[in-house]
Amino acid sequence: MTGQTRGSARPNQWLRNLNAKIASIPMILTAVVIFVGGTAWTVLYSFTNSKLLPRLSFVGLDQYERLWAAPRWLISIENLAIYGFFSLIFSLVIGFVLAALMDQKIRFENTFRTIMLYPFALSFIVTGLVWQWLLNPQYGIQSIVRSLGWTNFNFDPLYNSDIVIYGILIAALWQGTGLVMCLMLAGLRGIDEDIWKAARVDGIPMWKTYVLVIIPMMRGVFITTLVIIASGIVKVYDLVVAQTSGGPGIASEVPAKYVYDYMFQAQNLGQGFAASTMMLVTVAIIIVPWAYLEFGGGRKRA
Amino acid sequence: MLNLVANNSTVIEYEAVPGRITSGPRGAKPRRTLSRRNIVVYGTLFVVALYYLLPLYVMIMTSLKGMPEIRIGNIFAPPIEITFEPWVKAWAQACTGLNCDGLSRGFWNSVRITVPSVIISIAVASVNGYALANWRFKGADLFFTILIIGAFIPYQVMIYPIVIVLREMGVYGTLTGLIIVHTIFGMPILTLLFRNYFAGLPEELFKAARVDGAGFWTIYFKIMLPMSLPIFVVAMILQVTGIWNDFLFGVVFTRPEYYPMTVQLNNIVNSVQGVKEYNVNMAATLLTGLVPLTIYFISGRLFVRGIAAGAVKG
Amino acid sequence: TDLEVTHWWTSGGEAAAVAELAKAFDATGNKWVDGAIAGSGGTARPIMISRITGGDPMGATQFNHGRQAEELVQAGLMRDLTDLATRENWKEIIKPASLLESCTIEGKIYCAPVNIHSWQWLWLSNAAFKQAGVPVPKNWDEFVAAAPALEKAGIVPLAVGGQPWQAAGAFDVLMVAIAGKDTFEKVFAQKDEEVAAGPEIAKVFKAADDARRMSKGSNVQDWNQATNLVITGKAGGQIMGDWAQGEFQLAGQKAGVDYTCLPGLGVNEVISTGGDAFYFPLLDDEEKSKAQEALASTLLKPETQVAFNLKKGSLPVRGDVDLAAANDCMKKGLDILAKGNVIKGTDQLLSADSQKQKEDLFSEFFANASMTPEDAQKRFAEIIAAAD
Amino acid sequence: MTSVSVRDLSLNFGAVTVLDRLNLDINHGEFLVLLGSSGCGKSTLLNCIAGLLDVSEGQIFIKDRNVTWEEPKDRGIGMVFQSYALYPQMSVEKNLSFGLQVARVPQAEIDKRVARAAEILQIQPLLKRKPAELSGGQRQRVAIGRALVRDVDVFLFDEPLSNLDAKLRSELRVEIKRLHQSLKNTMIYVTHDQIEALTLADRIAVMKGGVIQQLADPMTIYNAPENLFVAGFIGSPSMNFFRGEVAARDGGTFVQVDGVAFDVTAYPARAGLQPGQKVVLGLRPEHVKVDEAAAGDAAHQAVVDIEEPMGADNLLWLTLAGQSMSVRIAGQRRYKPGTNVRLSFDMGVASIFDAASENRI
Amino acid sequence: MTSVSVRDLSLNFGAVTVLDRLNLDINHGEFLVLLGSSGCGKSTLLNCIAGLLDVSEGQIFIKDRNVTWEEPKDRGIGMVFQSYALYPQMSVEKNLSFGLQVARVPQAEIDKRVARAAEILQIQPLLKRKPAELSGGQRQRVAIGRALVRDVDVFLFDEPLSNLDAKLRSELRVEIKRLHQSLKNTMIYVTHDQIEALTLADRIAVMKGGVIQQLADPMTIYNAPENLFVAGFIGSPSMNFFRGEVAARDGGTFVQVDGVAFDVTAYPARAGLQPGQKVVLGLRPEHVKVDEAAAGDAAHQAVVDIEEPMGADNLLWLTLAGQSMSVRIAGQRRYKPGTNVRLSFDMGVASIFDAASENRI
Ligand SMILES: Nc1ncnc2c1ncn2[C@@H]1O[C@H](COP(=O)(O)OP(=O)(O)OP(=O)(O)O)[C@@H](O)[C@H]1O
Ligand SMILES: Nc1ncnc2c1ncn2[C@@H]1O[C@H](COP(=O)(O)OP(=O)(O)OP(=O)(O)O)[C@@H](O)[C@H]1O
Ligand SMILES: [Mg+2]
Ligand SMILES: [Mg+2]
Repeated sequence: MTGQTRGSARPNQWLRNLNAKIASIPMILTAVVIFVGGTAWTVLYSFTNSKLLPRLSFVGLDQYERLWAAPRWLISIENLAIYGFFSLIFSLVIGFVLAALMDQKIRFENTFRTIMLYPFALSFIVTGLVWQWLLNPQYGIQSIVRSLGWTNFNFDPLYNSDIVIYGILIAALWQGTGLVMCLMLAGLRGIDEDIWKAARVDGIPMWKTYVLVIIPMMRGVFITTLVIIASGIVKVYDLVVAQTSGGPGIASEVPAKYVYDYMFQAQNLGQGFAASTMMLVTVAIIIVPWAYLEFGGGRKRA
Repeated sequence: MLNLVANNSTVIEYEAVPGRITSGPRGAKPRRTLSRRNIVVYGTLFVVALYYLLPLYVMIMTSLKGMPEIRIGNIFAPPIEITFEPWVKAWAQACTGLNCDGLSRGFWNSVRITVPSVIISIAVASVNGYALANWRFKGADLFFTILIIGAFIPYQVMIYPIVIVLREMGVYGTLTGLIIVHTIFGMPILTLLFRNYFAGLPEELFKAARVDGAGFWTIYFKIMLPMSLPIFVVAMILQVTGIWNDFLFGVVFTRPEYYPMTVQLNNIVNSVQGVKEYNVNMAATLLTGLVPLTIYFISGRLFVRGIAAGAVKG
Repeated sequence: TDLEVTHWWTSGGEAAAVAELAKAFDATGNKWVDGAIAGSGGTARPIMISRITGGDPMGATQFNHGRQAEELVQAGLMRDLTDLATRENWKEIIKPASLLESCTIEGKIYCAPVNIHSWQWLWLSNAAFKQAGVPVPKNWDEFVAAAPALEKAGIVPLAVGGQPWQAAGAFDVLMVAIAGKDTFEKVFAQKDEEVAAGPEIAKVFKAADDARRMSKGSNVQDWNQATNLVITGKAGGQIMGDWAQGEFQLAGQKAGVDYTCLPGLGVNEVISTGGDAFYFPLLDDEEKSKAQEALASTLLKPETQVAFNLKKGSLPVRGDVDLAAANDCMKKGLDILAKGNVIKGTDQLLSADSQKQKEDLFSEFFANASMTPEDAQKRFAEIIAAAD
Repeated sequence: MTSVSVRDLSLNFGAVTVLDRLNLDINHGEFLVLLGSSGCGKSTLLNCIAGLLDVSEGQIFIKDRNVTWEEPKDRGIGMVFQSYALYPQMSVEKNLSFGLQVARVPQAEIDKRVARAAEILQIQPLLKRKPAELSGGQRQRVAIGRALVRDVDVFLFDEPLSNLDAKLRSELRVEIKRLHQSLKNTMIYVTHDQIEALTLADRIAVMKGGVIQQLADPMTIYNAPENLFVAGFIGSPSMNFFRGEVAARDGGTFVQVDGVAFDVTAYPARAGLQPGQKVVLGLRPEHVKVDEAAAGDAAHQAVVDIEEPMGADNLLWLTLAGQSMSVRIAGQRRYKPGTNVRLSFDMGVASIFDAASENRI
Repeated sequence: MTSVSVRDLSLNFGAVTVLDRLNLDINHGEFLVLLGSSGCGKSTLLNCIAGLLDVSEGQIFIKDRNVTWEEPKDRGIGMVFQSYALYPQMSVEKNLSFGLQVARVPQAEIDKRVARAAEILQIQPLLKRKPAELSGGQRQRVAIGRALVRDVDVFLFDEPLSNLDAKLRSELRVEIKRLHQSLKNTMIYVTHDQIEALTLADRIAVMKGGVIQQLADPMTIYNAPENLFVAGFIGSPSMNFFRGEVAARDGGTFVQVDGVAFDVTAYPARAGLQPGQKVVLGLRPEHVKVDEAAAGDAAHQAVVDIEEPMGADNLLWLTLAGQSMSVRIAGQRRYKPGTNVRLSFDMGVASIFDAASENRI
């Protein structure tokens, strides 16, 4: 009866999965209004000379010209590149090595894991403070080593323009490698045990098994980890502020800080927006193709 | 490992009595507990553990020292005279401007911010992830991709537009506004986690529930939720950590009466009165980190399990 | 009525001074709700501005008067105080007049200045020089000459904190002292790019180069930590505004005995009249608006001015108050003020944007020994050329 | 009376067409098995019938009601899945009653139905347990129970037994068969296990690439496969195929394969064979008789390559006409590899296909 | 000459003893199957032989060399896993040659061996592909190839076929058998599929709870199981068991079950049967003859409950002496459920076990 009529016609496409669509409204709003809308807004205003308040008085590419002429921006970019490169490499390498060690059916695994993971619970502000102090030549490691007799020992990365970014890197790795280790460990645990056995029977040395067999099998984990690390790298800000405030001089400036400083301290929104747009462009160049492949292509359901 | 052990075993060339094995020499069981492999593994882990623990150790030790001892002292030395003064000061007395109630006020603010933000952001993201994993509708993937890319956008870029949006909604400066902000910025990673997790659950379960007549919400609450403890733990840990430790949003999107603990911490640490009171700073730092740390120590095991379930299958 | 007041006065001396304001305001039957944000104006201003633009304004907020709030005013977000000012005759009482000018936009007054801060001070630690065995210098040149002796005694000659504004400020001070008031105005007020690239300024950069050399090893961030180096005799001197005085006071030191102050670096006794002012965002709430007025007028009351500025170490904005309790240094400052040897502060002359660029330049210059003064001057001239 | 009717059903995943204008009528009370290799679209078809997938085109009728766009719960179907799909956090009892509670059936009625299902499946002692505390067979029984309580007209099974080991599989097979005999519901059962198909089905639909190749009762499928695919797919070991040419000689009809002539005079549809036609001769392993080689027809002698004793049966792999073939004999009869044997064929039960169209002649 | 000897092997995981003082001798060139249900320790034993698990006690000899503590690669073994365990990012060729390259075998030699293995397994066209581009059967072939190239004395297989579907399984089974016949290596093969065990093995070791229950050739295992467990485990459907008591009457020996008397006078070990002894009589389904019920011995009449036609065979489930039993008859012979049939038994091939010790009499 009713079924006859109701069932025979294809119902309105919009009404199918209605609940799912309703439930997705926050996501859609966030994606469209905040991420797309906000980004578009930012890009638009980067072509204006907005100062303290946004206003639509276009000045073409002036902000970008100025941006790329600013030594501080160039240094920021360079720092981000160095920091990003090494933090990617070291996070992955250290995280993986630790995970591999943890995967040796060791005792006290829980203890070790907790120890490595706890820094992740601390904010960058806290991390920055602690390491600022440990790296302070008057109180920290340098003074300790000197007091042990090596009076020529020099270790003051935060006060040396040339290596300050590495000082920040130390703190960043301390904070972040635990999580990477966890991710890697989870990945290692997901590897079929028979692969290990096969490699042993084949007489492949352990390190070779890791390098040639296991790591290539962990592509998914590496990608997830990469996303997490990379999204953190682009945003690095608090850590620098807490540890060096960009100093000495402007030696440890990073793009996110440039954006913040010019938007709010210098009250030059246009400049800040131009800098953010550049950051977005960089991110987009790296991320969009990947994200499309990973989620957009309608491929697989995990 | 293979190479290391191989040296240990003696190859026993056995004089064959045709067709039969006599009691023959035995390959003694090599002692493996102290093998070189174990020394390397445990040695490395031990050294690494030291690296991770050192800052914590220094923080604790310093927070228990008096200022004079700090000035003369070695940061690694345990306090000669233990004092809890810095803790008291950090908690209840340290000043910012005119307010001299230390972190205590910020603590409750942080609780008031963190609890609803965590709950709401996880609730929203888990429903999203569920919808994406099980009820894929046209265009969902597009929005999701945008969302994931959003995870890479520096917060600073978004501050201004969000200020405008919140202002238009009339919730700027309120707790509601801050909760919305946390929900928005937590969404990409959380949604990814939940989506992966739910997609990893057997699809047949979902189908069975649909045949049983359960709808979108019934399936979510009755079937999916009870199976998702690990991923909820992960999400909770990530969010508690993130929101509790947040400084930027706490300071930009609220008014002082809601300032979270981190703002207070920043104020205490940056309100230098004469010399930096390292002991108070460290105590304040530890106090601020206490909540997320506790959660980590309690639920670390579930965290790894949840990560394995939610993050790994990209 | 509760009125939330935001500011970035969180160091010891500053906090004590704010307490005076709060006390005075509370005495009017209202309540001062303190919204201190630590970490200097650079951290605090963005927060204040986003709250005002975000539609959740505080009752009153500190800015450096000058151009920081210009656009907020233009956007109609700030309260017009002209009526009150006329009623209370601010035009007459506020000295120097440039202070009120900085609060005036298109003929309307938008802020209440509370103090005058001058940058042009060199603070010297008597103990440090004693330890180094040289007499306390009387001007910049003597100070430079004494530097080697200080260094030999293991003392950092000149303390400069790592915050960018400190280096930029020190340069401005050197400029007034060495190149003189006219040059200063040509550069910052008229934005004369040729002068900025010229020989006068080259001299200033030479001096800045000296300062850079002398500041090596400061290794502190905050200005008051740098001041603390001077207080404890770990550093010979510091170029810092008069607010540093608050720290000396708090440490129980006495001007002339424990420390010496040289306004205008002892070379050119001019002081700038920057300072702090309170702005009042436009509020809907009738009650609060009343409280805002009460606060504005409280801020300018003579008693408040005295109490506040004594603690803060700055100069009052009205010439008619009695500052008998002032110490040596403050008196020196009042003298100079009375003589009219004043210039505008760079906050009043330059936009925040140009200021920031300048800060970036000098922060880099002071930290990076390989940057030559000539290069720095070239970039300086570019900034001035582009400044608005 | 048809219970389930599928009319011109098509389904695409993006550009891939998984089902293509498929038609199927299932009678009331019938046990229909969908059989096919992995990926041929069996589950897809079942999911369409269940309403778990939106069809691209066509209609589905259940009890003569068009249910094409109805929700699964409204179709009067119950479904049992390969991985059991029990709700892990609920007790067995809760698992069984969940659907009823969602449908707001009165509690008394729920209890009654659960008790009845539990009795039928003999899982009363397990009602309080969680699925994790059950063995595989027990879980599968609960999964069936979940469909049972819903009192539905049509049961859908998606490879319900393939996660179980051989022993359990054969036990549960019998149970499902019993269940069908006592309930007399319509059952649609997906499997790629031909033993299951043959033993359970009233009719089997053999599928390949989204198309039904043959729909018939098991014996017809086994003994008279419509085409080469069905012939090769059904039977383990597979039917032996010989490609050759039809030749008529001495009043008899022969299929000439690589120098070996098979006398197919006894083939029932012999009339359809044209001399010179290229054909494929199919012989099931159990339709070949084996004797010790003697001085018989030289053409049908073969050498045993491999012997596979399987207990009750013995499988011989031999080479005949240049190709490997399997023969099934009784378990006690053993031939060592290398032994010469003589083969004879029962052409009355052979199958002959046209080599070009691959259809049965 | 023994190829592999296991002496008093014990293995514990913590407090759990998985293998308990196990002894096993495998002859050179023998195909030994370890058969047992899940969790009985088959894989564990195999892993011990391979050197992948450290034994707790006992020794392992391969070619009379004590290898108990040697590395897997030095034992002269090759291993094939259930999940194939191919290196997913390497081509088939690389998968085969990887171990050799690591062992620094000269490239020419590697190429030769890979080519040979590829030829034997007929995977030459696949050499350039990645494992993901292979079907299950092809993958398993590559996995075997990986053991093959290593030119080892002993092949170890851990359920190599259980991830494949029935059809492929039976194909690869034949291939493995062929491989064994041509290579003549020692092979140890773990499975829980009895068909595999029966068809492949020279000898089968039936395991239960870490203990070998019977070690014998397949026919002995099938026809003369040592104990009740082996009897029940082997054969599908299972042997039918009847618990009863021995009675002597009229010069004959009977097993009296629930009012039904089975005449076991023909039982070969009849002498071992004591009147009054409690025994279990085991009858394989194919050792029961079925005729239309006539006016014969009323005791051996039964009703068909369920019929399971399986193509070549037909399985009947009947009730006799109050319990369900299965009977296997030819596929053409059909009995509708409810039919009355008459049964007769071939006691010459029956098994009788002591009810207490469960051992064969
Ligand atoms: N969601 C999907 N998106 C794209 N293709 C799909 C999807 N689901 C199934 N397919 C494809 O549809 C075809 C039929 O799938 P289906 O699951 O019906 O096969 P099946 O016969 O049930 O196989 P199996 O025996 O392995 O369960 C397969 O080729 C499969 O790859
Ligand atoms: N690492 C381990 N720790 C503890 N117990 C184990 C471990 N590995 C196996 N076991 C136990 O040892 C017993 C034998 O396991 P094994 O893998 O040998 O069984 P199996 O006969 O191969 O079974 P299957 O047919 O399922 O592969 C099982 O009960 C199992 O639970
Ligand atoms: Mg399927
Ligand atoms: Mg196993």
